[in-house]
Amino acid sequence: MLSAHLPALQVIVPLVSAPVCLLLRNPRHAWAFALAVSWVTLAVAINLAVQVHASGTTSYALGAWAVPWGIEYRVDMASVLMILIITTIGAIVMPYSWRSIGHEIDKKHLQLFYTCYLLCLTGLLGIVVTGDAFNLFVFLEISSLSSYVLISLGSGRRALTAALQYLVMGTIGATFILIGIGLLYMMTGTLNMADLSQRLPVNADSRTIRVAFAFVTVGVSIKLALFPLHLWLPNAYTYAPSVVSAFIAATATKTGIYILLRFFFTVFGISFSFEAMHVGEILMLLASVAILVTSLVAVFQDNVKRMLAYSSIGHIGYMILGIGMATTAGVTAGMVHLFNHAIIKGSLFLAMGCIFLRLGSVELSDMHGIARQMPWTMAAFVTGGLSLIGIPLTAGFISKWYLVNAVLSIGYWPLAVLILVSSLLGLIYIWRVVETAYFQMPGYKIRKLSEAPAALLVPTWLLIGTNLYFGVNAGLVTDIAGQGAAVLIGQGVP
Amino acid sequence: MEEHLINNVLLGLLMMTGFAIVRMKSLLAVTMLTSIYSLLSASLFVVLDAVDVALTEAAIGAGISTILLLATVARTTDEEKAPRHKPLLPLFVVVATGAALIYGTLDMPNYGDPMAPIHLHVAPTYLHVTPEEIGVPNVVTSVLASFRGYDTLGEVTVIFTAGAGVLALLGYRTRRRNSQDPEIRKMVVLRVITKLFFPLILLFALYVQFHGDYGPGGGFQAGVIFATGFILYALAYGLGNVQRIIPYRTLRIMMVAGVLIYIGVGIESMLLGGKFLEYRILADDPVTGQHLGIMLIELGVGITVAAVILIIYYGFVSRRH
Amino acid sequence: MGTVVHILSWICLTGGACFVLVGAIGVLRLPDFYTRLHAVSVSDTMGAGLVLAGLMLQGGLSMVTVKLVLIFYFMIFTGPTATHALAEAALQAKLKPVVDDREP
Amino acid sequence: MHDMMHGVLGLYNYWIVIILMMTGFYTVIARPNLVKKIIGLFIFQTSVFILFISMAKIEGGTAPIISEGARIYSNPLPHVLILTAIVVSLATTALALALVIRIREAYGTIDEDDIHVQDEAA
Amino acid sequence: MYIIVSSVILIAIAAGLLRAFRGPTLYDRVLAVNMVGTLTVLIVAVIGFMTERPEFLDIALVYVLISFVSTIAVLRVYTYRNTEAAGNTTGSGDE
Repeated sequence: MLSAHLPALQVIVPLVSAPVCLLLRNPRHAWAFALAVSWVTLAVAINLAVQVHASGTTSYALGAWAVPWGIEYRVDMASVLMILIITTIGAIVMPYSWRSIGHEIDKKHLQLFYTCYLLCLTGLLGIVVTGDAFNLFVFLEISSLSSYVLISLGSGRRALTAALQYLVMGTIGATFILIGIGLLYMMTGTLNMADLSQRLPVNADSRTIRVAFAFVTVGVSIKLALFPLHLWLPNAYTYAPSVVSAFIAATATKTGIYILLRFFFTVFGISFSFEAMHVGEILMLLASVAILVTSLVAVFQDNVKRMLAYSSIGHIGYMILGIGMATTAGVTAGMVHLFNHAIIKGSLFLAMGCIFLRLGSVELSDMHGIARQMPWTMAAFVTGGLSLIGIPLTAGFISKWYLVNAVLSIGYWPLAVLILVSSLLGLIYIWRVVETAYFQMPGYKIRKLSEAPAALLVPTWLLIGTNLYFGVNAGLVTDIAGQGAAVLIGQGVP
Repeated sequence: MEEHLINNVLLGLLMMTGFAIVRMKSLLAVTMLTSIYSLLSASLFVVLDAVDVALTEAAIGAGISTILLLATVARTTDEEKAPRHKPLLPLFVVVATGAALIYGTLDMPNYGDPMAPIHLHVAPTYLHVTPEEIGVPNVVTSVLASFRGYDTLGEVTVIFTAGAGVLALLGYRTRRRNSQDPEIRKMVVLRVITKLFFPLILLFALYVQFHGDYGPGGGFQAGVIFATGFILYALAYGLGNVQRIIPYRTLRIMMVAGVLIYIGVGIESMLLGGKFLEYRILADDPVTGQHLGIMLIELGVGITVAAVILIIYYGFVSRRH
Repeated sequence: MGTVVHILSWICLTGGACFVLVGAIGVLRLPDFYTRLHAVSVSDTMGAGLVLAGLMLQGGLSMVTVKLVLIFYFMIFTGPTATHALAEAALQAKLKPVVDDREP
Repeated sequence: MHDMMHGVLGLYNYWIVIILMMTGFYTVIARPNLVKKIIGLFIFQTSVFILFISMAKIEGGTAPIISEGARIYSNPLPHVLILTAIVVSLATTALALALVIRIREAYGTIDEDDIHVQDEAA
Repeated sequence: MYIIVSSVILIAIAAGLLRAFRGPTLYDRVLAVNMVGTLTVLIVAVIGFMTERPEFLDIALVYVLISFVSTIAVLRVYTYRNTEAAGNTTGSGDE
């Protein structure tokens, strides 16, 4: 009986937990509760993944109203990949959060923190399972509003300005998406994505539809921090609490990319998006610039979290590059990197969280010789960093391999060079951290530090382990991503 | 024809207000104009037949948002400094966006055209099905609460998120009872009138809550009106006295309870063997089930909205610099 | 509906419109805040009252009229309360009225 | 020519609404004052609501509450969507203003340029 | 006939708006806003009759309430300011 409700449960479980969490009096109970919910959500996700894998795209009519009159949940392989990313990161980040967040924010805010975390989880999951354009907007707002709060809880006043900047840009983005959805609804009379995709080709050359496409694209691009609309991201990632940086970096922008995929391939259709609107060329151009520029900028950052934030914008560029090719190989590469980058960036931010816990800073100038005192943390960072660069035997290599192959298969060899160059730049900025941490003499302050507690190290290494595992046995991820890409591009596939 | 005239005049007034908002420097004045903007657009919604939206926009935009803006301006500053650089890039972006939108309207069906695709596909079914299957005259309520009830659950979650967020940002402080500034003490007339109106406002909120099936209104609007009543009381008698009537702890429970009632209805329908939020199986007769479901979820919405708005208000005004 | 009631209602509505108009002119033309208060009172009480009365006559004995009475009830209390509070606040802030100093 | 006039007469409502939207949008991106920005955001969103509600209007229609004697009703679905959007807008405004109050407490100013200067100096 | 009444009300709203733009004192603006609020109630009531759906007067009722509360709220900003300015921040000041 439960299995029939899995798509709904995927969202309802965290949704119903969020208010309950607010009522718990003891912060530790709130944490334990959120932890349990995260794991249940992961369990639901795995079951759902198995179900979709076995029986194809699953649809769930909320309120039992027939499509397109009611709202439909629609889970295909592309959604499954996203669900797995979000729930996995959530399940790993939660055990970590207790020590880390307890150190960074006021005790009396802990219940609120976990409530907002659960709301964010709800919003992100709601986005990836829904088959209704307006419902997507609503859940996008749930996830965005809760992430503004989560970011603003960071220590220091710059967290507040970062949150507000994100809020203003995010709201502009959401409003653009709303305008786009409104115009689409105006021309078709429906909000259901599958129904939209059937009714859109009829008036594909209408100027209104073109403008709707543009508005949705720009709106989502703000949300996913596509260069040059990324201005909110560096501050948000830098000043948020460590756990939040890890969680949001690994999930929120990825969900934005998923929305883009949904609209390009499912709603508007590949021929409209890429042939009529030429969005592929624009995306690939922006992505190339993003990859190069942000990697360069990252090299000159002294705050490691900010460095990682710029590197994130560059890696979003990689994914967009894959999507922009609009070939099965390209989209698969984009989606593989979606998953791998979530794991890589998650583990890097978690490692930085360990350092922040002990050191109270993530500035390079404070980190001289820290590897002697915190060997496990720095080892995790280095492994993650190698994966970010794309060294063989790590997940990052798999992504780059797929990406370079996809690029070469359509003969864009300069892009392959670009990827290599940016990997070299990646090597430089990771090396800067390594040099500081390993080859500098520790100062007086550093010598007093001890290794991060196991409560933090274990989740970090769990992500690193996942990373290495998928670096060797990439089959599972590439399989899901391949099927997801096939569903998106083929549309005929169940 | 007459509607067109009023429509156009209102749009003109909105433009005037909008330009004035951009140009004026006093934030207090701008806030008041924002309130007018909202009230005028609410009137426009009445002309455009969106009565539920008009009610909500007036209560939210002209009411609560304005009060929050005022509280912010009171706690920050009234003067807007001149920007340091010429806003050439923003101007360019805005003109380009506007031009794109106008370009996009060129293929749109004419305003008010009954044959536009928007009116032909999904919407007519709502109008046909509602009287038979749901038995509620207000189609907006039936779509909101039943057909797209899940969106409304999302909406309640959004407002819940805002409540939790404001709590996290501004915290919460209790005021002493009867602690009050001397200026307001002088406004005897205001205090008497408030006492007179307070129960009436709450009564009216209940009316809007339960009359939402038949006319404009529903849980959301009722919650806002309910909260507005308490805000009026706080304005006249001081925050401490309101916090005595409806303390923070109660509000927090209410805020949670509303959401849980909503989800509870959904889970109950799942347990009875239906889909999430499938009201028709809540009772033997599907129409009764729909009625019951809509009533319950509207109640949940009302409770959460009232509680969240009061929590936000408490958070804003109990903060001082 | 009786013709008399109909005519009466239109008289009320037209009268109300006149008061509203007078109030509007006053708000624009009068020299200072305190005098403008008077103008607003004209449209707030007589103007609004007459328009609502006219509508009540149109509505006849129904729920509509009950609501109109309620609106009227609210207005007749809130309008003066608001203007009174406003005048008091202005006085407290020592806002000076414009006084014509010339000899008569 | 006739066609063009028809287009202008049928669409100018939308154009005015677009101008309103852009007024708000301009205020958000051009003004350094944070409260003014949020007011701009509010105007932007409210104007988008007007756009949606204008789409829902049917010539000669009436409010979508079933009653005797009315045959044409305006489209109820945009009304539902906008009800939700209004709530989202309130939630955003409340959060944004709460952030502004906190920023004022932390920086002593709500002017973006001043905040930038302070952040650079730090 | 209703159109005449509503036109007059709209003209009056425009007049109120002009006053709100011009000021000069903030009290003038509050006054203007209050007047626009009242007039909006009237126009909504008249529109209800004009479109032959007068049962929507609930909206007008909400408008009365809202414009009253927001006027009072504006006034409270002043009293709040005055109290703060007087240095009376030690606890007796309240909103």
